Amino acid sequence: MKTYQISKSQLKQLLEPYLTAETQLIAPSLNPLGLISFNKIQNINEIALNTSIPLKPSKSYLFPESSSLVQFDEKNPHLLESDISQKKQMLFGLRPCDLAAIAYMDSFFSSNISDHDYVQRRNNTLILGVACEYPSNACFCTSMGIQPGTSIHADIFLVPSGEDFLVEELSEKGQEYLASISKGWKEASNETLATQKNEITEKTSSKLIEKIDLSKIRGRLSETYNKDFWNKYSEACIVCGACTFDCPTCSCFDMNDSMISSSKGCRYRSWDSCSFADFTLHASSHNPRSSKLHRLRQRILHKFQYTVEKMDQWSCTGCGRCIRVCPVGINTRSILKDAKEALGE
Amino acid sequence: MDRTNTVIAFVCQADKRKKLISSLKSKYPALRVIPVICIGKLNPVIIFRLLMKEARAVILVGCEPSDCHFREGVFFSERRFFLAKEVLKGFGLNDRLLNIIWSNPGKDALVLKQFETFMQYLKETQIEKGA
Amino acid sequence: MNKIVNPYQPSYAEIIQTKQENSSIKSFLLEIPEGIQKPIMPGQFFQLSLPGYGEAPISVSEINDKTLLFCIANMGSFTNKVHSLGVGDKIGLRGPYGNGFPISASSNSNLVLLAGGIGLVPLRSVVSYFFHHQENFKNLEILYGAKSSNDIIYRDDVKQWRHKPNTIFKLTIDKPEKDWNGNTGFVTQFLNPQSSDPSEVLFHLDKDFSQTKVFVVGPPMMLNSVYQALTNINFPPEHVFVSLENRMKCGIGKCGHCNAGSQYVCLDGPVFSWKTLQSMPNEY
Amino acid sequence: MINEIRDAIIQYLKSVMKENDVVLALRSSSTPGILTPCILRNKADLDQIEAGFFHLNNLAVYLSEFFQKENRLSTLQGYLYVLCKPCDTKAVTQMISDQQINPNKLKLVVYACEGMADMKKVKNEIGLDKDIKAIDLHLTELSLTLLDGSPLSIPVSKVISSKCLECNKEYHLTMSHVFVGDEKKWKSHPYSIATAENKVLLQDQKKGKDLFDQLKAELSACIRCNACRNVCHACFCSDRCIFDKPKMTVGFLDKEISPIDNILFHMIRFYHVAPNCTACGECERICPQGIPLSHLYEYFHRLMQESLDFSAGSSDSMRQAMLSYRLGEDLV
Repeated sequence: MKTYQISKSQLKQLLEPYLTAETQLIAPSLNPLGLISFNKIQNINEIALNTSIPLKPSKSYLFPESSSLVQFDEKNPHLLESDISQKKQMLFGLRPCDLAAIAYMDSFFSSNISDHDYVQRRNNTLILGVACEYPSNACFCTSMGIQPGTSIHADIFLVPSGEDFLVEELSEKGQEYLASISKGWKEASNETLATQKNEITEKTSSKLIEKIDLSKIRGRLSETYNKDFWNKYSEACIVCGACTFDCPTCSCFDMNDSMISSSKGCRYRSWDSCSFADFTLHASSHNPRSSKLHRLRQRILHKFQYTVEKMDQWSCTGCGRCIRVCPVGINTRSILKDAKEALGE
Repeated sequence: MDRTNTVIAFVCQADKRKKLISSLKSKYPALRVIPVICIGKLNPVIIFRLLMKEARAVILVGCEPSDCHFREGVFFSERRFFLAKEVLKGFGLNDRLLNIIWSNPGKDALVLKQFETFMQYLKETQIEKGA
Repeated sequence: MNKIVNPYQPSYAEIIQTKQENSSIKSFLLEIPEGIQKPIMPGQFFQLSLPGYGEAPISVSEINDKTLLFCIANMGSFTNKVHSLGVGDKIGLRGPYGNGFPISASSNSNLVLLAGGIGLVPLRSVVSYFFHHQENFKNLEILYGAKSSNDIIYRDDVKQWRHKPNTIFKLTIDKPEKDWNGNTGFVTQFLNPQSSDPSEVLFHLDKDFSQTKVFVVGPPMMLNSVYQALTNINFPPEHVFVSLENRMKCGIGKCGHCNAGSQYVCLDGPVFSWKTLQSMPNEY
Repeated sequence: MINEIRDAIIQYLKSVMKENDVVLALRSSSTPGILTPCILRNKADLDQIEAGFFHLNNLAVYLSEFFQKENRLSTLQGYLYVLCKPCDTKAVTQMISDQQINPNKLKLVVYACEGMADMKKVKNEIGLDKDIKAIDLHLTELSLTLLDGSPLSIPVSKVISSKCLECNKEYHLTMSHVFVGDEKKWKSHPYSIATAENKVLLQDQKKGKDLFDQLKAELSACIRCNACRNVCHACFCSDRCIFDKPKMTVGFLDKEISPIDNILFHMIRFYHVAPNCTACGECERICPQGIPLSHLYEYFHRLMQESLDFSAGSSDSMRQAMLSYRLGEDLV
């Protein structure tokens, strides 16, 4: 796989093919409410790369807040926009934590019975990652075994070096795309790429507030099920869905019908959260996770224990969004440290 | 039912008002008449949903506050509909699209006139509710 | 690019016959539409749906090669609408989902079915499978506990079950009623060997527990008392199988509602051995 | 860092706390600039209490957990002490008149508050590419250390919450409470730079279609995470809320997350809370999408005062805006 060195102005060539009418370019930019978020880009200089990762992940472009799954009376599509966006899209500016999150979502949605809505959107998407130089105080990607300077989960990975970018091809899709637009680009050696990556990883990791060694408690968190450190957090929790909706690996959804008339409408899915009260409510009104403590513990154990048991990988990439978004300051890192302490590590 | 100019009228049961308002159905095909025991029973949340989705305008025809068969209920609903109209105004919607017509047994003619002027108003103003 | 199959798209099945089982449960015989993956095993479930009313996971009560029997309790807006349907109407159907009862693993052993109220609905598929494949099994024991006498379902089937060879059928209702001379109390009363009538004792058939499989379906309180009763006679937990009733939406292990511990009840269940249940957190 | 007001609060609580009393207060969380509500049951933990400039939360929303649903009697044997900023007391008073809690087992610990931080302003001051490692208050300066270790200090006046700039340094409580700190000195210099009456709201600047378009654009960012509903003391139909569809056979609102349904969600929510909203600003502070909900609650708060002369949280009399009427009002 080749590596190129391009200047800032050549970046335009890399992104322009996705600025046409039938395609869309999604990248971090300042939105009208004053927050950095993943938005549809009209022209290149809106892109804001030198900030910490947007609070809301790019998840909504692969797994939208609401999308219709089944049309009733296909002749006329329902008010939701076309259910599977046939639009080719490019997700640009994703950091290694988001890339790892997308890799997890890919394997989750295509395992066992594959989910057509996600898989088709994902097949239409080209993913360009960027090395992370601006962590937030909530980031803990290094504790989850992710290096901020490098990633293998993108189609193309950019590593900033001074004013230029080192462009690394990672997948066939990326190679194909670069072959078509990389006329006259300078090539770069793998050594410069590797050293630049390590330098960024060093610099960014030193900025992180802490690194927690989770290797000893991997797969053992279910032993903390009845420990009492959970109360300290669940008494403050207001069971809103902010932490799960802003989490790039949270994939739970609800399914309902929305009709225009008795025969026309659609069955759509929309984001749901395990911290909502009615998430596990049985028809007999028995609720196995009725208390706040149950639900907070489920969110943490699902990411750090149950997916380790099932898919032998964490489903948390340490992006820190659940910490930044929590209205009452519940910090996932301090929960993990308390769990370590409770397990005597 | 064409969603863009349906008008839904909630009519209170008293004094054969349902027959009075349904007589207008021939003149206004997009009118839907729904009888309710008392318009005080109506939860404005239904009105919000109708105005945002299924209907262009909602008309409530009920007893005048001092003359309500349930004596006190309509005083509370008067405040509730006031707040409902203010919520529409606060969100930038045209609060005249929620029209409340107070009627009592003697005023059938006046009720019909008010109804006609409202339907006329609807015809003139094109749909700018932004929905 | 190959067209990826939409796993949520239901196919539509026509209702051939309906029957009101009791005040809240009505059974529907549906014609199996093509494209439904076969074989369908007892204990599996389908997501039944109606446009505008959503979906509900319903276990199969009887599996024939052309038709399926579903018994639906009137619990919410969807089931309410289904109860108003008649012969000739269509219901959305997608599935079969779930692993079903371990039929192949229980060949030539006794089957003991413990049904609590509506729990008899999924277990009925095992009963009908047993009668069609009698040679694969030893004996069948159906222990059915209903809330009250007018809650009893499958009244005419029950009459036949009593007279079938190597089959024992026991019925009990929770509280004694006026003209009821049958058993009263919970279904676990049949599980302790010192029960009043030794000839009726469950395991006189075969003291060797390894030749016996117990299938349990019922409300959470019943499950706890069944576990208690089976531990008293130290019945091996790996031979006890429970079908769970978690909230489900997608049925294919994606939406997360049925998640208990690392298991997705719709994908890895709904039937779990009591052994795996003991290792799962008590969140089902 | 010395924080006299916090030490005075801890000292007071240590002197009055008895055997099975409970204290609802705040303690530091590992996230810089935000505190975590905590329920302390023994004296030893009282030292963890934090208060002052970073007391952003309005603890009134946690009170209903301590009172039984059927008869609103306290579930505790001892007293419940609640740490309140003076503006939080309006929320507690309103919950009493909403009959969510009853005051006999409740004691409010109100303190001389010099304003609270607005973390969005702090974030804008330090820039989007940096972040806070540690933050502390030195009299009138916020001293921060950033992630790369460099120090920064920002004057408090630049990052104080706009709500505090309208604070007339008053509170009225009939229930049992204590004021920690010098009340006279605290009341002597109210901020009240922009008084509430002459405040210009969005609804004054824009009307009709362009007001609707702006609100529609803002609310289309909403992801319906229910944080604004769960943090609101006035939103108390906790387990039978209209938005939790299973409880209602006919959902008024689909769970579809689209611009129209988001507007409908917020319309229904503000219609319900308008009579008892005390404009505490919690919903805007915690919105993960940064939606300026003050555009809505300020309008309804002023509307209640001007049209129905009812100001939420001002008195715990049982008079409710929507449950009382005056003859001949002909509002509609």
